[in-house]
Amino acid sequence: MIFIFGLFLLTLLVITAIAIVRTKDLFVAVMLTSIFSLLMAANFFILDAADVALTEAAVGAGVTTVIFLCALALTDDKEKPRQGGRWVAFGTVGVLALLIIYATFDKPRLGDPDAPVHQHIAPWYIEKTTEYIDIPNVVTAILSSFRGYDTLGEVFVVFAACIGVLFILGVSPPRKTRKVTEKNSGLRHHLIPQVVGRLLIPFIVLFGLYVQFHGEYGPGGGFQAGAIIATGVILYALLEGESEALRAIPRGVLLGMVIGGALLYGGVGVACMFMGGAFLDYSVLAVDPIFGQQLGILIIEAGVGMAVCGALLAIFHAFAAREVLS
Amino acid sequence: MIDIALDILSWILLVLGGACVLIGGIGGLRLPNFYTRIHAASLTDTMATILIFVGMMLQAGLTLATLKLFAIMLFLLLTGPTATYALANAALLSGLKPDAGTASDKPKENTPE
Amino acid sequence: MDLLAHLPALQVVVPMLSAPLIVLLQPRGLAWAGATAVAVLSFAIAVALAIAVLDGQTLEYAMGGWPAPYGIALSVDAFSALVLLVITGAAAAALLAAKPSIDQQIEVERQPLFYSAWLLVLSGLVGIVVSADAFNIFVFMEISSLASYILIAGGPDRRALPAVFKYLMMGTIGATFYLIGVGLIYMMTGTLNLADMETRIGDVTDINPILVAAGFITIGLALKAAVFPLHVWVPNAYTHAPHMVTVFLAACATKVALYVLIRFDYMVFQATLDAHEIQFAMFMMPLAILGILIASAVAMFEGHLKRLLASSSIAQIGYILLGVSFVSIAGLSASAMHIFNHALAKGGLFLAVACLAYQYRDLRLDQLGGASTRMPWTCAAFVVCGLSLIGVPGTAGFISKWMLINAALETGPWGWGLVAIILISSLMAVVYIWRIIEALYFQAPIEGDVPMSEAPLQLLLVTGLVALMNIYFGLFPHVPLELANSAAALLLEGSR
Amino acid sequence: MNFLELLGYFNYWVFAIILTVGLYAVINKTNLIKKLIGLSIFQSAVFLMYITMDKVEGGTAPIIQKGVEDQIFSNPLPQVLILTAIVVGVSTLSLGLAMVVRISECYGTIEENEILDAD
Repeated sequence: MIFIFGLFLLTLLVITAIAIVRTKDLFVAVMLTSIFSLLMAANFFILDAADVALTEAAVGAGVTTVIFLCALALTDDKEKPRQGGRWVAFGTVGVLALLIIYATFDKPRLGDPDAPVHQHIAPWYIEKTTEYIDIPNVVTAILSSFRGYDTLGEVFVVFAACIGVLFILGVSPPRKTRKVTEKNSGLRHHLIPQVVGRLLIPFIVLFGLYVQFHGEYGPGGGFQAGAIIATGVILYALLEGESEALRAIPRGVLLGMVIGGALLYGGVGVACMFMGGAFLDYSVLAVDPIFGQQLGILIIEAGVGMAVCGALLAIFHAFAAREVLS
Repeated sequence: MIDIALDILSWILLVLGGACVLIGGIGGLRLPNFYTRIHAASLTDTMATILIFVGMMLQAGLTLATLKLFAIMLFLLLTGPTATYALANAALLSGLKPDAGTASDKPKENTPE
Repeated sequence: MDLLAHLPALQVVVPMLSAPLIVLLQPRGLAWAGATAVAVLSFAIAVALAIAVLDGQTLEYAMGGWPAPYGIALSVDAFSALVLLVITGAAAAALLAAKPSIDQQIEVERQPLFYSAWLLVLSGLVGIVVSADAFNIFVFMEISSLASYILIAGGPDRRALPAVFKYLMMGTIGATFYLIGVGLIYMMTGTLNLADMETRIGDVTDINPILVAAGFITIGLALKAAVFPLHVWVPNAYTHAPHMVTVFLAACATKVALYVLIRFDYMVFQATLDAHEIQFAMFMMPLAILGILIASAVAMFEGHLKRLLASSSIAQIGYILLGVSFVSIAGLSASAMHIFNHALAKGGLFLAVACLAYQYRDLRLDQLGGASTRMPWTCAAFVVCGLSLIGVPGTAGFISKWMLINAALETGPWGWGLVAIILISSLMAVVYIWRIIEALYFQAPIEGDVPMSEAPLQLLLVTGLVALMNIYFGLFPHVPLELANSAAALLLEGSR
Repeated sequence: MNFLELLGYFNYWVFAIILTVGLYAVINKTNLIKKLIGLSIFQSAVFLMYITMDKVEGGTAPIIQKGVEDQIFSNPLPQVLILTAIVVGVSTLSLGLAMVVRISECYGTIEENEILDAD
């Protein structure tokens, strides 16, 4: 049954993708991209990847769409038609598709328990997580301890994106500009969205915190939590206006969160080094290695959450607070 | 006995909810202009949501899942109509006139007279 | 664990964790000083690592204390040590010289972000080099790419923006192709560790996904490495970047992608896929030769100084690839050597360009008249580095070209043809370097308000130093040579 | 089960098609935002490939429940990798969008051919 549902979702996914490429209206394309992400998240969920589904829904369908819309507001939302060149592109990608489909015939089919993927190191993780770290969520265990170095790298990718957007948009627009008044008032004059939104924001933030600190036991963790909390604040910015949101959490605080989060993560790694272990070897943090691991994971997840939340918000503000060309 | 009754009831609700979604979808495709279309679509947000979620809660019985389902239903009931409102409001602000007589909303009608 | 054991991790961690701190150094000049100190420290670590592996041993480091296929391992051998020296050396030298040029091109309030991004590029590149885990390489590739987009976008000209956007598109496609390839291999072997992959690919019976994976990885990395014909992003990106960024990136960024390509191919595919050596040579050699010839020809007719040198970089990537495609010890050590020497030569050239650009706004060749009288030292350094790029005996460039010719002769009857191509392209290099020298020395001085003075001392000293190193390593190439030879031995040993 | 076997490949085909569609948009479209949208579709396709391989028949999400024996878990490793890749994707995207905004300010257009004509 669930496989048939999967079939249905995948077909929808393909249709959405084609519709995105075909439409000339960028606004429509962005909204369809959001739907695409949501479908993708549903797909991930039925493929047993709860953590990934949560991330894709929060990041892909939520934050990305908002950033896209902010960028569209600063540019142009119609695509101009072009002629020619299409067959070259068709040819290139056609060859690519055939190549991949050719490769699929030797791949293990979906769900095959004997596939090599499920043989070598994956069972080790599932087996040893209880022994070494003793938290229920294996994904969190791998993410923050077994492959914690990757995650550190990822936090720095987010950091790079954040300083990149601040750097690139740090130049004031070249021509004379004016601010759009609508932008600063948000939806304050619209009673219904405001009331409902205000009602929801505390719960969104609460859910974010739950995801943050429940990450060891269920789906979730720093990334998802950071993205969800960021969504809550973005909702606030949409309702109350950009400047209100900035007054609540100023830019400096956001940048501080990014820097602090990244340094917190790295600092734990360095602390491990000083206490006699390898970089990011949390076992040395406490007398009991298992407790040390859990402590380390708790701290670095907090660092990840801070960094991601701060970075996404800083990026959002960099776009949203930019003046529109008159 | 009561189990079977609950089961039947929940399936009736689920099927009704599914029908509402279907009607909403058809309405979204077939109705003539923007406002009537979001009217149809809002059926999915409200009626269908209630029916399907109550049906699923009956399936789940008195467990944690029911509580979660209730929370999700509440969330959807709050956000769905708000989104519809915001959509209609945005359309109105951008100059699309609600007019029962018009057959469709081709661009020429979008300009206020 | 003592400090030496931690060095492979520190090499990455030091610049990485300094990057956020640099953002906080708002007062004027402090960000530059901090970043420079960190880059010099990284260079010191790289030197220490190079000394440690000079006798041919490999340093391993288990991140988080987890054993290799389960956790992420770092490994430093002679080849990585050589590339590490190039990267950290380029970053440190460019930063030491950078201040006047950067002050001229980037607003003071944006500088802390800029230097922070610089350190991120550095940590990303060294992270790629020391990593022994396929997915980890992807993560660090993205750190270095994102940060280098930032650096290039700092260019003062608006044309930097479309250039860097194109780079972003192609770079992301390249990285995603790499990711697909890694995914396919992971699907068939169940591991992400490079060494472990090699042992397990041998057991795979259905080889098609592995072949497709090899294709994806090669194309993806070739995109990142600007291998002809996937080089289209290079000329604009290098031309419109801030001058010091060009120095840094031209010296090492594309070579790191090439490093991964070489490492992946030799460590994973050569030993496990039937007849892979021949296929590899058959695909790579024509691309390398075409790249050398066409890019050199383009450089011969190019009118803009930086764009000319960027074209020449593509040709040099061709040389490195040519040596690799011989699949022999001599070829590989020639390539490794050329990675080092080209970084010296091209880094020096772009440093001299930065000196010129300090006084000359317009870098088209016909606008550079009279430079030799205005800036004699800069022009002298330029000539020395130019000679090294051509491969004149007595300069560093000669060593690697000589090694490449020897390696080509080893390949059998085709060898003489290859030697002819190398010689022809060297003649082409003579032509395009001569065009610049003619512009600098023999062209009538242009009218206008170009100041009659040299570049700032800081910039000039580093440029001169790099030019002298070109000569020094041309006369005493023992250290890089030893590293290159043992790198080649290691790579080929891995493939047998 | 034959049908399931076919479905197992269907996931990979969808991966191939979405990848193709995304890459087509990147290559063929001149609008820079459309290119970025294509890029994000292209990356999503890769996510789908990784997540497809983690599924085990009868498996559940890899969260160990105490006291329950004989659970089959889907492979957690690809999920971890894709968590990372998703965040990398959104970072690239936001950086790209920042560039598009600047390009639009400097050139007054976000069509690639018009930008090329402008210089």
